[in-house]
Amino acid sequence: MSRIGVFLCHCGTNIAATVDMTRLAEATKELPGVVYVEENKYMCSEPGQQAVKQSIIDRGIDRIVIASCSPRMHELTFRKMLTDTSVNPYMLEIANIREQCSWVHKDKEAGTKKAIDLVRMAVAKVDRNAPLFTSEIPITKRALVIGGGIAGIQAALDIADAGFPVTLVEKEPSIGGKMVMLDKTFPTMDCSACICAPKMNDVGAHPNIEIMSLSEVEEVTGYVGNFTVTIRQKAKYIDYDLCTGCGLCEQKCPSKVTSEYERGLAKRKAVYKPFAQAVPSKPIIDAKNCRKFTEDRCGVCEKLCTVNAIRFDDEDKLVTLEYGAVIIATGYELIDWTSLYGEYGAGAYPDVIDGLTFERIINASGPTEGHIVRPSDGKEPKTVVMIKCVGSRDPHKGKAYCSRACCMYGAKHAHQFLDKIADGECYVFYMDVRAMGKGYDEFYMNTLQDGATYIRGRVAKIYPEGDKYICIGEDTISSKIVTVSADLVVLDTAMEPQESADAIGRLFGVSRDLDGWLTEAHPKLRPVETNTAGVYLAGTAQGPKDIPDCVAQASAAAAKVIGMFCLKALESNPMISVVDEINCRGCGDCVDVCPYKAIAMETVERRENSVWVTRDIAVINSGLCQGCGACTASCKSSALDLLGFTNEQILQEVDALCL
Amino acid sequence: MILKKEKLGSLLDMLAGTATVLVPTAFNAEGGSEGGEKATGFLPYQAGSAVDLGTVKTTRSPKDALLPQTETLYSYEQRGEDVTLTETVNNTNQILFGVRSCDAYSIACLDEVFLTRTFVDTLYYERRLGTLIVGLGCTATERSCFCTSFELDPAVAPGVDIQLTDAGDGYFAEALTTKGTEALDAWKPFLTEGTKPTPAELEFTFKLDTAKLGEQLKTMFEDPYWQDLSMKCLGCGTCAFVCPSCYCFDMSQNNKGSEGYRFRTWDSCTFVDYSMMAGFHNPRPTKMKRLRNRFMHKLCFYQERYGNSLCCGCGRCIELCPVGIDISRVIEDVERVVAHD
Amino acid sequence: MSNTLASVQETLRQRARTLLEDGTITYLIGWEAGRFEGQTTPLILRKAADVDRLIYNEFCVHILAKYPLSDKNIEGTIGVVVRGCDSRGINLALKDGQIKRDKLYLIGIPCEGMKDARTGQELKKCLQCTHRNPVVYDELIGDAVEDGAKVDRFAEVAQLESLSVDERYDYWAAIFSRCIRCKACRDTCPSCTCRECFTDQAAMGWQGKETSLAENQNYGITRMFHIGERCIECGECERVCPVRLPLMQLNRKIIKDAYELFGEFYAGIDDCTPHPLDHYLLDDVEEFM
Amino acid sequence: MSLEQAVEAPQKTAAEAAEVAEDWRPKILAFTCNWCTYAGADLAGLNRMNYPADVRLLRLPCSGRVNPQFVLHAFQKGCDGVLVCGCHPGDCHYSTGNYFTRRRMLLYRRYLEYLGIEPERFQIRWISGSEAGKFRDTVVDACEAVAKLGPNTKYREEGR
Repeated sequence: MSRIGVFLCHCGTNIAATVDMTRLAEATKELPGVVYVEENKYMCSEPGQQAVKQSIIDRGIDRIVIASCSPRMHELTFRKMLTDTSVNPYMLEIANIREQCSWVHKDKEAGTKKAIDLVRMAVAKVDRNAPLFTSEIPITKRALVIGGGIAGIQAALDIADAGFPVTLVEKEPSIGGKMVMLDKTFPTMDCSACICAPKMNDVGAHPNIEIMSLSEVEEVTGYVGNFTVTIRQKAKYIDYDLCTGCGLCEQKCPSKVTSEYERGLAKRKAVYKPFAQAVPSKPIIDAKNCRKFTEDRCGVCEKLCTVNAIRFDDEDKLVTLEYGAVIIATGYELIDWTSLYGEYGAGAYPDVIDGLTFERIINASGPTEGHIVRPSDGKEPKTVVMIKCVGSRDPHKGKAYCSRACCMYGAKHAHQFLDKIADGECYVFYMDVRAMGKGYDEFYMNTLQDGATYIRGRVAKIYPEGDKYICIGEDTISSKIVTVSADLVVLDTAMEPQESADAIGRLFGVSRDLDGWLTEAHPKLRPVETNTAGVYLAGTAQGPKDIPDCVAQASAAAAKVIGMFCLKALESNPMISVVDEINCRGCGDCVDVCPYKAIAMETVERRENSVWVTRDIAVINSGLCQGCGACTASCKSSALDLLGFTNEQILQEVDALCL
Repeated sequence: MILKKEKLGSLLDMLAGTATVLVPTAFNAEGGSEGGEKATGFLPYQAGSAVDLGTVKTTRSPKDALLPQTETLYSYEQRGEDVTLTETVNNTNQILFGVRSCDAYSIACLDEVFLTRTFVDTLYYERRLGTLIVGLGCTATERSCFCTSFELDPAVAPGVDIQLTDAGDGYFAEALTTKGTEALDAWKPFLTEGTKPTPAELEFTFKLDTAKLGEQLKTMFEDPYWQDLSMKCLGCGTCAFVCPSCYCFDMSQNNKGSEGYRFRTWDSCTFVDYSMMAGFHNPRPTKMKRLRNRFMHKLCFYQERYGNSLCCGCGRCIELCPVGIDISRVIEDVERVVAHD
Repeated sequence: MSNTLASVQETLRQRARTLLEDGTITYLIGWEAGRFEGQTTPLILRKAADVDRLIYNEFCVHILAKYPLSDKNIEGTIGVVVRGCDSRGINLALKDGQIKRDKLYLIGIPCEGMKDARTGQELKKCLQCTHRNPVVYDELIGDAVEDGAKVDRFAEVAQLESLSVDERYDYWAAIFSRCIRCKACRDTCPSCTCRECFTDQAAMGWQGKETSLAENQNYGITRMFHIGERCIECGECERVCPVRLPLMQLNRKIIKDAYELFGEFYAGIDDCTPHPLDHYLLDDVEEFM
Repeated sequence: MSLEQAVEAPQKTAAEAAEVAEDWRPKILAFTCNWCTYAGADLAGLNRMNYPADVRLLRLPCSGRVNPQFVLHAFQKGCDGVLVCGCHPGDCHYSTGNYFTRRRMLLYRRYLEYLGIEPERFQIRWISGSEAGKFRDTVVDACEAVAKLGPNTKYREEGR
């Protein structure tokens, strides 16, 4: 008979407030197999855990039920607690009587009755638990970082500095992401190049980092410590081993194309480096616009190239490598405000631009060498209007969330504008100024002192008048209608996830929230981890944030990876499927449904009824199996069962619920 | 005394007042899926139920009334440390009306097993005491009937309390036991004077010589005949469950939290787990061993212990075996196999 | 038309004799006459001399697909006479890895439909049969016949679907109350090849041994769902049921729904396509958002 | 085959359900996948949402683990309603678990309805980890629907 100890947590008053603990304790004492019931203010606290350990010794308990908060919160804590007791960490069940009972049912009578049911279910299940033991999984000590923005760069550098090889995959021709496009960064007003460029060069020169530019992850199999990742390296049409990056081909290339990097403000060639300080600092050929491909003419670059590094016959290459850990840093994109805000001209007015375009204009290495000019006529604008929260905090037309960084880069733009344009006027329409970082509010105060006029209200409409733009808004503080005729309008638009993040999330089993941001395991407990072991998040892929947070999160994710690589081996998940050989008829249905290809059919020799018989049975690779249980539901004769969630345990739980 | 056929309904109504009257009735109103095939059994009589005394043999035998397919042995309840057991008491008061000779012979076999040889099965005993069996002589045979091969007389059912013999427009009722005579008094108002008619001459499609069957079977225990025969067998339980004389049962329990009951339910020796023991040891692991055991028990082992064959020749298993394994052909084959080697 | 039953039987006997004599097959699984007129029973023919016992007439109602499975470790080869339904059963056994193809020698016979010995009418399962020509064979006796069901296979299901929920429950409760749990439907079904059936796993908790209504329902409903989406519609379960339960109305419902949801699929047409529930399409019908 | 005769089965189940204790509340079992719906339910708790206390969650690693036999077992042992919840297709933590669940449950739901179980009693819903509101609404609707239907007497073992 099992000797079950049940520990009821008050969780302060979180549970005790709407669940009658004494009545719950009385009812629990009646349950078959229960030999000891104890109530405690905080089970997860040190005294709480100590009480459990002590009662295991005093009363010879061999199974534990803890009625407390969600197992997703402290199942790991209580399992760790059991490692130094005589009870196997998996002889434990948790009844969730907080998030799914006391917090959601005001009526104490109904709440108590439900709590009793939940505890009875947990006791019935733990009665059928069996001790489980972990086994060791080897770790491939190489990391994969997806996304070459500042977050990816920082993470790659930290891991490489710790001595582990890293592959940095970037979809664009060069790493650098959005940060490298910026002019200055708040709050210190360092120029972005002074921070980003050196890091990019470190990455470029680092012996442990291999950059795969113009590449995307295509296929992933395996699990933590042993991911097998196939990466598609798109054709660059240039042999990087020979190319010296001299740029001769770029000069002579006849076809001009609008540069995505310069956000349409300038042109680039068909063979191009996106920007001067690009890393890898070698050009690629844009097949869609290169006349050799489109009209089979030209080929100037091939003729001129001194080291003949041009390869028109280049093709995509598929590289498959083993990785122990993955950091997803796919970054963000600004929303396409033109399709959302017709009242701001829907993109028809050339001088109504978004923040990144303004960054290119103000950037010294930008198309205008840092002179603030209007994209339409190149004249210097005297009056600029900046509109905040365009698409953010706007659940009806755009995104419901706040994009966090725009208040600060808005203030930065105002400061830079007033700095560069002598008698410039800068009007900033805002809803709330969110400057909550270190030195942020002081930065905002300086901008006010520079003479920026902050008007609390949204701009309702912009329409051109002559070469000016009339912005009509309402100042909600003085509740007066305000019209400003501006030469230039900068919209601080909302951030949204990179379009490729959805596919990356699907490949690694990382779910996305309603807005498409990759979901972290737990906002406070495990902010940089995901629910897929061995896959971590860094930067704006996880949600809008500014550069300081991105870098901090990147180093945190890198620390997690380095932490894992320092282990000799990983502990495997013991809650995996097992095959009852006698009962397996070898039909192979389970092989079709296993997402991890963890089941294989094997021909075996068995002695049955005193006759040697050869037959096929299913065999499970305990390393690959992640314990999802899909095979158990496809096996008609229940030859496959999932440890920790066996058929018997589940049926016992259902029976207990219905008593 | 003669019971006129038109009085049968009112007799049954009267009897139904005193006890549960089980009469042959079709229970699948919609008939079988294969056209008009009817499935019949001994169902409690209610006014207006489709009584069908014409059925030569019912699909479900009267065994149901004495050894129900599932029967609770006792129930238990645990309160804290102590457990209380409560026995099941079933005061049966039923009349099996229209039992053929083959079924009556089978009931006699069940009586041997459950009531004799030192151990008396109390549940069966109570039921048997509370049961009045009214035999009904056959007036027709089906192709698979071969009760005469076991020296049974289709007109007189062994061990019945009252024997009815068809007399054209009525049934001649005679009491064969004291219980029968008492019961017959109650029938008086429905009976009229009449002489016992000579039972109709029935012709059977075949008759087998089963005299030396037992010994012959013993000699062919290791014969490969059983291997080919068992290849056809599916290992289902149809033959055992429709057979009027099969009595094997399995025991299990159904518990709900800290209370429940233990029950017994029919088992078939052809099932894989019939003789499965703890640790997956099975003395009869293959279909051949199980099927051979079925025929050996029916025609040889039972005879060694009780003196008569356990097969009454009703032919239900011949009709209903999914693959047409025919006990009468097996009996014929025994002649051929034994003569051969 | 050389398909007259007599000529087919004659050719079958000659072929059986030659195959047995030259050792291509160790034995042939076919039919032989039973004791009564019109009654047949499966035959294991080992010796060429007994070939006259082998028959082929309009009462060969048994499906032979499952018999080779009880001798799957045979050294030699098993000859099996296969019509449309048997051949689909053999394909199912091959797909589920229950026997190796090289252990079988399949003699295909296009089937005109079998009759019930008592009523003389064509069996309902043959009227509803969609594949009369064998789908897998090593040799064929007789010309191909026209495929396709002669009557609507889903008529009864549609009629039942028209009833109300309560009426349907009562209908099925009445049926399952008659089940005697003899397991003939399971043991004759070509797709039911588990070594230990869930209904015998009382310890695990799936099913008790009691023949109460609830247990009968659990047995009947669950077994039919296990094989419903891979049912070859051979109608054996209904034919062998001693208490005449209309079981084909259960699997036909699953097949009808599977057609609507996942597209038409005939189980056992080949021995490699995964069963409907063992694969998926990204754009499957979505009803649960 | 005459359906009408077979339909008036001996015990009239619907009539018996008439006299029901007033304080009767439906007992609903929800099979929830650990990564999405269970997290959604926890989030509903974190946000102190409110829903009837008639539902009990049974945590499983994935909705793919839900064997249809569990559902029938729940009805037989005395549940009045069963919910099967999982991640949105494409979001499964084990990548393909819920694709198989979707197919299985599409068939099983129609099958049980054909066998006489009211569709409101057996529902399947995809609820992600962040859709606390959708979880609460699903539970509220299910409790209401099942309460309206009354206790389930179909396929139920006697004495349960």
